Amino acid sequence: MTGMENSLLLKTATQITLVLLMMGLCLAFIRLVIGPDPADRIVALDLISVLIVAILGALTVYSGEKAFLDVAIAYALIAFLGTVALARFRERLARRPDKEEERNYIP
Amino acid sequence: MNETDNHRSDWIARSTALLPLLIFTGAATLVMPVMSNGPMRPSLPWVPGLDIFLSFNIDGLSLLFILIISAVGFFVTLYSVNYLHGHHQTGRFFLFLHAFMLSMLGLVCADNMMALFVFWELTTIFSYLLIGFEHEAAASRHSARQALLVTGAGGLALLAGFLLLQIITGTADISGLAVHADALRSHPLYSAIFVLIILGAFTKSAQFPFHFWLPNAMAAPTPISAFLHSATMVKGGIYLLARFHPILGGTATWTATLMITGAITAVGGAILAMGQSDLKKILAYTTITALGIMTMFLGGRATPSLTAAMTFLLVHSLYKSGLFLMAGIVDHQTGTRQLENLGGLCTRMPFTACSAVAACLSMAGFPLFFGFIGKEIMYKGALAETMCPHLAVSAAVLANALMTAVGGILIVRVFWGRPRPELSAVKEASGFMWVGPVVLGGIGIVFGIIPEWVGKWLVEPAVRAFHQSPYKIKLELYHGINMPLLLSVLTFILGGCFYLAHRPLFRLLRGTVERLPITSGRAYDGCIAGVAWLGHLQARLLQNGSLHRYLFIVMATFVVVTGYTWFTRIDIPPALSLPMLPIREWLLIALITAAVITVLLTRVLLLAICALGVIGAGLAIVFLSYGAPDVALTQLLVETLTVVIVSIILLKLPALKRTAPPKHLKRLMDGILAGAAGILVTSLLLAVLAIEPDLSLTAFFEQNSYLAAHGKNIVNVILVDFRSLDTMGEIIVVAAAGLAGFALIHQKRGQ
Amino acid sequence: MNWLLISPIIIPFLAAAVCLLCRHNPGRHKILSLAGAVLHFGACTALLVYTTRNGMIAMQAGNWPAPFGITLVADHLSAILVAVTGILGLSVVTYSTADIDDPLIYAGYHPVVHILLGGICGAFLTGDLFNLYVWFEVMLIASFGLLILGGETRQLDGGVKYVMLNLLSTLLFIAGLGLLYGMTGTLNMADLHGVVQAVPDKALLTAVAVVFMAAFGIKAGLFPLFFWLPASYHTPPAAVSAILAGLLTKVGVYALIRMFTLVFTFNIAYTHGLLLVAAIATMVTGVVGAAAYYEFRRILSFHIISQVGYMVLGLALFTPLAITGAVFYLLHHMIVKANLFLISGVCQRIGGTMELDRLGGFYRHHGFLAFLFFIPAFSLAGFPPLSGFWAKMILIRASLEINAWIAAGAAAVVGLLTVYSMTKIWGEAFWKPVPENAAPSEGGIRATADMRLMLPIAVLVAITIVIGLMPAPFFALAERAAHELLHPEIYVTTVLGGV
Amino acid sequence: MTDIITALLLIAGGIFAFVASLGIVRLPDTLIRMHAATKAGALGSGLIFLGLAFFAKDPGTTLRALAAVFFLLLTAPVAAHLIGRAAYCSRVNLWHKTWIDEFADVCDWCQTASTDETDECRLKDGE
Amino acid sequence: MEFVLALLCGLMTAASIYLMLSGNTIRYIFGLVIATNAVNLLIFVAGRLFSIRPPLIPEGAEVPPETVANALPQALILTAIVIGFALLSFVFILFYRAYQATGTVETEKMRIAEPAYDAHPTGNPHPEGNNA
Amino acid sequence: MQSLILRSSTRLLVSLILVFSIYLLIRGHQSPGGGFSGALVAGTAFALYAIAEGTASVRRALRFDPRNLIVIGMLLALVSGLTGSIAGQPFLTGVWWTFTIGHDYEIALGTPLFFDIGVYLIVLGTILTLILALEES
Amino acid sequence: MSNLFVLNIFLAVGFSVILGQFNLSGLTAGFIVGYLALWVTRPLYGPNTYFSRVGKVLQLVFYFIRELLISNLRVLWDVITPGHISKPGVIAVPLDAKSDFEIMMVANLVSLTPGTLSLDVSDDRKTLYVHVMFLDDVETARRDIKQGIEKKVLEALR
Ligand code: NA
Ligand code: NA
Repeated sequence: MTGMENSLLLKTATQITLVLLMMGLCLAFIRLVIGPDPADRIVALDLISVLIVAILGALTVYSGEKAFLDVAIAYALIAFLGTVALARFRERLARRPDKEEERNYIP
Repeated sequence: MNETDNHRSDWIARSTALLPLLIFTGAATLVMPVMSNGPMRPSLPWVPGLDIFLSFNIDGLSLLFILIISAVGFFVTLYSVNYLHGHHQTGRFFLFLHAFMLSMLGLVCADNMMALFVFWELTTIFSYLLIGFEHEAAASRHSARQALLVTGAGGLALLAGFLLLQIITGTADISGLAVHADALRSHPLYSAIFVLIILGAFTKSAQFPFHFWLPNAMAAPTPISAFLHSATMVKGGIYLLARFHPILGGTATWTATLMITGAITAVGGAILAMGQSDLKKILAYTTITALGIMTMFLGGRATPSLTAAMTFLLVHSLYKSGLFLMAGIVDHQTGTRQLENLGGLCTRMPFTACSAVAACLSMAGFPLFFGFIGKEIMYKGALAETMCPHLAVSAAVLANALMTAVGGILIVRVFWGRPRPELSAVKEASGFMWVGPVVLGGIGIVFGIIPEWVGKWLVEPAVRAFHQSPYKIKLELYHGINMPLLLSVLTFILGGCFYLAHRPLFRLLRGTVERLPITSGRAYDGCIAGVAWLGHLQARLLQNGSLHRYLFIVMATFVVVTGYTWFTRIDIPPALSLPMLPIREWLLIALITAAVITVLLTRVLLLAICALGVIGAGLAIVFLSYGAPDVALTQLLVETLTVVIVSIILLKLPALKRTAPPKHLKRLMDGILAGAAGILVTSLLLAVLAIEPDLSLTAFFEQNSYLAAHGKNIVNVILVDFRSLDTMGEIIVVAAAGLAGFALIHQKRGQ
Repeated sequence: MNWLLISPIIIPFLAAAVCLLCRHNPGRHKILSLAGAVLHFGACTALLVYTTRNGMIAMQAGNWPAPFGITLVADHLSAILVAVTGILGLSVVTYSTADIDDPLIYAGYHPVVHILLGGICGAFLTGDLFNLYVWFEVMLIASFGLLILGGETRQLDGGVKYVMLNLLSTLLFIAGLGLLYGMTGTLNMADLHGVVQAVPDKALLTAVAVVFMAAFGIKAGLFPLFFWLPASYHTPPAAVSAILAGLLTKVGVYALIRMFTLVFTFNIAYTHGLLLVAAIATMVTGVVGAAAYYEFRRILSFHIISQVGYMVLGLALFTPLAITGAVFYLLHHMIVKANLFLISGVCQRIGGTMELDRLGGFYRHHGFLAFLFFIPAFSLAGFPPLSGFWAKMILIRASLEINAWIAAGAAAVVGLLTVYSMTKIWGEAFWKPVPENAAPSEGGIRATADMRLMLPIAVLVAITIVIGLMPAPFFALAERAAHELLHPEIYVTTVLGGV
Repeated sequence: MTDIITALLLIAGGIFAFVASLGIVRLPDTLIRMHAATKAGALGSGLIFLGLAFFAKDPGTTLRALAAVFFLLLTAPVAAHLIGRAAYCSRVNLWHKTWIDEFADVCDWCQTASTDETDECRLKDGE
Repeated sequence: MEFVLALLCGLMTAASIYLMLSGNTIRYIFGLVIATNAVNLLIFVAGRLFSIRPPLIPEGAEVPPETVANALPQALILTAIVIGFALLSFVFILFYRAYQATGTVETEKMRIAEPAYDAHPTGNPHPEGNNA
Repeated sequence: MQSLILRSSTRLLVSLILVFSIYLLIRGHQSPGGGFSGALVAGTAFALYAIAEGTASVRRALRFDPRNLIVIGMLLALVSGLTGSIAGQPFLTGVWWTFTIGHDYEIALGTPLFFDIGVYLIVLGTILTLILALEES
Repeated sequence: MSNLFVLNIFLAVGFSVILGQFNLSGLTAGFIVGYLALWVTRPLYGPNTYFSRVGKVLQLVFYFIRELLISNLRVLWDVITPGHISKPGVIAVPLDAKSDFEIMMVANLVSLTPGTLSLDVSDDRKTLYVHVMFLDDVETARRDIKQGIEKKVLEALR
């Protein structure tokens, strides 16, 4: 329909890839949860966003919809802004006299 | 304002007395035509859809009231100019006074029940404004509000009664109700209507147990007391009882209620009057007595009773307004109204004294005074009753005897006796002030001498207006020696005794009310306090400033009501079997679930924010997996931008102090509520999914997206074409959020 | 006809845009805003006039046939409410030219007010449920903006509560929408009227109706969902309170009336029974709540709740007269309530506070202001011959007609307790002499001489008196609105063209 | 043929991405974990898009897929630099085997930060 | 998948309500974000999931040649997302400013507009007034 | 944020992202994208710019108050909605002009597209207004 | 001036590629859009050299891809085997790259190459601080970076 047809091989390969990527997401999420430093969490989030770009790419292949590619490109372009913003946050945290705990916890 | 200005404004105010004078003249000329041609019934449409017309019914009853109102209004106007000389709010005073008078006239003329009610409530409002005329005194404000609330409550009952009458009979005109009278008296709602209308009349006419507002209303300027609280407004209730006598009257309920209440009010008011030392309070309590007597006689069925009520109405209006005006003059000239500070004024204020004597003798029912006529017909009426005549007779005798005593007290304690040294400088008041009492007293004497004339032209038409009977209506000075005359003699003897014993009685009764375990005045205070208490209760239980409570109640209401509605009606619970899904989808769901739980449990700010991002991104993948690239794209972009905004705000936030965790029980309740909400949403959604979907709208969009709207992205075409009005609103939301957010950020800097 | 329907929505947005362009010049800004309000008023009035002459009209936005596109519909109810919105908009904007200081104008006060007006008119006119949601959000965000404009701490505090509770309504609304769409596959209200009858699962439908009831109930301020209102309405400038008080909850009431006369009428005994209970509880709680307060605007705020109860009572009783009463009450209440808030602003200017125990002497020193307060206050209390009397009377009569004794009793008692509150204000702020602890504001004394403040108040008072003295045309209008509401087939035919 | 290449590239990308995730869980300190996350992650995604570029039939899609690779490779190191700097300079605990640190004396935010907030650090915010 | 997503929707609703009730503006925002997402998901699921094909008309075609996903709920969700984003941005700023002004993120301590209730014999709970 | 690496990458990225945002806007009627997503992408670009270079630099680059974008967007959306109304059609009725370029390459330009541009401008204006104001507060 | 022009062309090509219409009209449209984008971001561009020979660029690309693959495997090994073989450290690398763009390219490519991660550039722009994962000898590592990536980058860009 959309200029891209899938063979069984590709279907299987994308299925495997997607499972790998999803497992990767879950692992990265574990790091996100256990931290311990904010920087660790930001790294994890950065990886998660990269993995999501990858999933979007894999879904494009899986579905054969080239329209999905635009979503992937858009996210690839701007996902890192979140990382930048949070990294900046982490950096400013380091420069403040407040105790880490008070800075970083929801009261 | 200088004296000449005052003088000029006095004359302007005085000239407004022309209005009641004109009305009086007009009404007087109508007496004859109405007698011969029957009532006049002008009518204007007002709200025809609700059967509300400005229709009037000017008959004998109305004319009697009009004449009383306009006559007393004329003298009160003249009187007030001098009474209020130099006061800064005379303009308002006369405005309210005349507005009240017109409302009162409307009340006694109206035929349509709603019109009557409108005038009824207008008198209440102007009474409020006039009682509170000396508004800087707390007592005035309190009394005004009390009168308003009590009569307002009665008014609401009256409204309900009127509406019921209208609903049952289908007619809104009082004149049209008479044909339904029999049906009404046997209607199951008769008692309800009766009680409601009686409540209106009793509150207005200060019948027990609603009498307490009237003595307090004496906070009003004295001319107002004379006008509203003796001659006119309080008689509104009497008027109403008379008007509805042919419609609702005649039943045992009616007679018993009115007679017993009237008797209690009459005797109780008179007894309480004996315990007062303030001139106006004494007059107020005797007014209550008089109103009680009228009510009692309106409870009757016999023509003499009703004649007695109407006659006494006229009698009382004449002498009581005169007495009030007298009390006002005394107060105005001496600066006091307390009996113990007064005495020997007859030489200093001869005209006032004369008028007072005339009025008091009328009140006491001395022969040759109109009061005597009233008393005689009263006894005649009471004796004519078939239902509990003894009660009526004894109440009337007792009340009249006490009023005789009060009349004596007033004459002797104020005008006789030794002149008090501190009153030596007192002068007679201006002629404008004493002319009213003098003329009213004079009328009392004239009427007392020619009762037949009064009976024929004033009382009979009034009684006939609400009472059809072949029985002759006649007022006579002398009937021969009969039972009423004997009762009169008894009354004088008893009255003399009461007068002689008035000082011990006074000591005995002073503070009676305060000593009673419960009084209606205190019940009123209790009600007011009760409302405030309920308000406090509300403020403690509901609107108590705790946002948690607000949110909890709102959510709990939603969950409980919707849940009750749903789970009590649900037919088949949805099958709970997990479908087969590819591993990647399970992983995705697990990831989103884990992220949700993380946000729920973590106290680490950054982790919570990141987990929110994971939820959003995970959902974006769900959206994409089911064919929604636009949604997925937007979702991802919004997530990213949200993280950016959050991070900027986080940078600005100073340290957040760690606080004690909330109580476990509270959070347990929250958790139960949240869980219930989750189950509710899931079950509703599953039930929706069980219904066969209707995709006709989507089919239309798919067919027309390219062919009619030149777009191949159907979602986008829906957004900017098919449903572009949504998008129009949506961008306005965005713009407003931008403007409001900007203002919010910058206000801090700007200030 | 197309212009008639769209102008009340579009003109405010254009006015907002133009005002924004001139945001650096407060003088020109005010003039443009006023001009926009005048135009809007004209458009709203024109719509009412046209509707009363020609009956219900509809416009298919984008020229896509219903139910596929979005329909704008003006029946009598909508036209009346839009016209009142126009009147209140003009009044409040005029008032604001004096009441709102330059810093707030720079912050964008006027554009946000116009956006609010446009959103409200959109909500009144739309015939599409999702579109209604969108206009609700327009109103919501504009009201957020107005509520916190000025940025005082108590405004922010009140704003937080307002926002938190109102967002619940938004969420419930859209959740209900999703469920209803999933069941019926349509969003057009006229279409829903027919489709809903065919939905087999009436239990589910009833549950969804209750979801909508909760969502709109929060907006309308029904018991026990009203908390946002008294928590916040006393915090912003008076002009803002006035426009919010006059219009916002009424949109919730309107939505309830629309949905529960057009769509959710398959189980009246249950849904409207629920509404009846809520209405009575709302009337009582609101009026009782006011008793606890001594702050001018907090008292007024609680009375909004109480009176919303009256309107919903009319809907719940569901007889022609009751619905007429609800519409009449809406009409009366919007004007009177907004006006009372405007007056409270003048009082605050003079007395420097809204606390009743520190106010006093207005009756003596500002007689005209006292008169202007007295009329709406006693109208609110339901005294004849003012507008509130007719509204209350119709509802009591409607209750009595169907033997709803408790409702009638509650309506009457609540009326009395309204007198209690109004006389509290009157006695304290107007009759009482200026108290010792008064803190009159500098120059506030001139407020009663400022035509921009007094004229709108006076005009609204005049309207109140006119409705009171000549209720017949307004009653006839409300009756026609009620007739249309109780005969949804008229609406359906107008929108779907006799399909 | 293109299918096989695509499949291989996809699976290779998936493996790299998975390894990156494994690394981020397993490796001992923040900076070392970043090596895995940044490089392997970007490489993994890049390979998947490369596979997509092979798979696509029209040149536009191919070029866009390549553009995605380019964007990934452009942004990943910048993000890594910012996180790494922030992590390092806020004194995350370095792994005990870290044996040389030539940046320590230069990045001195923490010492100054603990004394005074106003002239906190040598690195001023961009104005 | 619809079934699982319905469960997820319920979970997210429960979580959001629990967070909103926490008495803390920060957690309320988290709850709000989750709730918004839950509602979007609800609309999406209520519109039925029957195709991975997006509602796009391919080159050369005039109507979608095969079954595509339901476009209308997507449009509705998009509008809802945009509105949600606008509201969320505003709410962020409001809570931030409220925090600056009141010095707390705990809603139970935000008692400036409605001070702690203290009954007064005259019915006036706050004789001093609070018009700061 | 003082980082040479970030700043020099930003120079490359910002223009790329802006180009991409225009692409999303223009192609939105035919493929995923549209005014809102385009504007979000553009907003991201400016946010990046602001983080890397500071807000003053963004304001210099923009040369005008972003609130003007909101105004222009509102007016554009309203005017494109009213275009149909002037011709007597209901509000928001699409008016289309079709141009033939070359042999048979047709381009359809319609008011819905301008409407989408209005959406773009409003959303971008709002994002810029808020982000710049927040950064500067 | 010429740099801007080059960048503009670059954007025009990019636009037309993305648009999927690599023809004259696409390029023209891209040129206009790119010009607008550049115009909007004008203050970003100080005086700098931007473009150099294409061949060097290609060389750099291939070198980079090889490095990327090879050293990724090393990281992979460390991750999937039990225990850790890494010997990390932070080193300072003196820079020959002068312009912003050159420094960025060097730093980014260093980061992308597994085993090394650019932490920061010193204020005087003369030193690059790099975290190295497998650091056996400081000087070797420095030389690898200088002779490897930096040299290739500078050749490509100058
Ligand atoms: Na779109
Ligand atoms: Na959009």
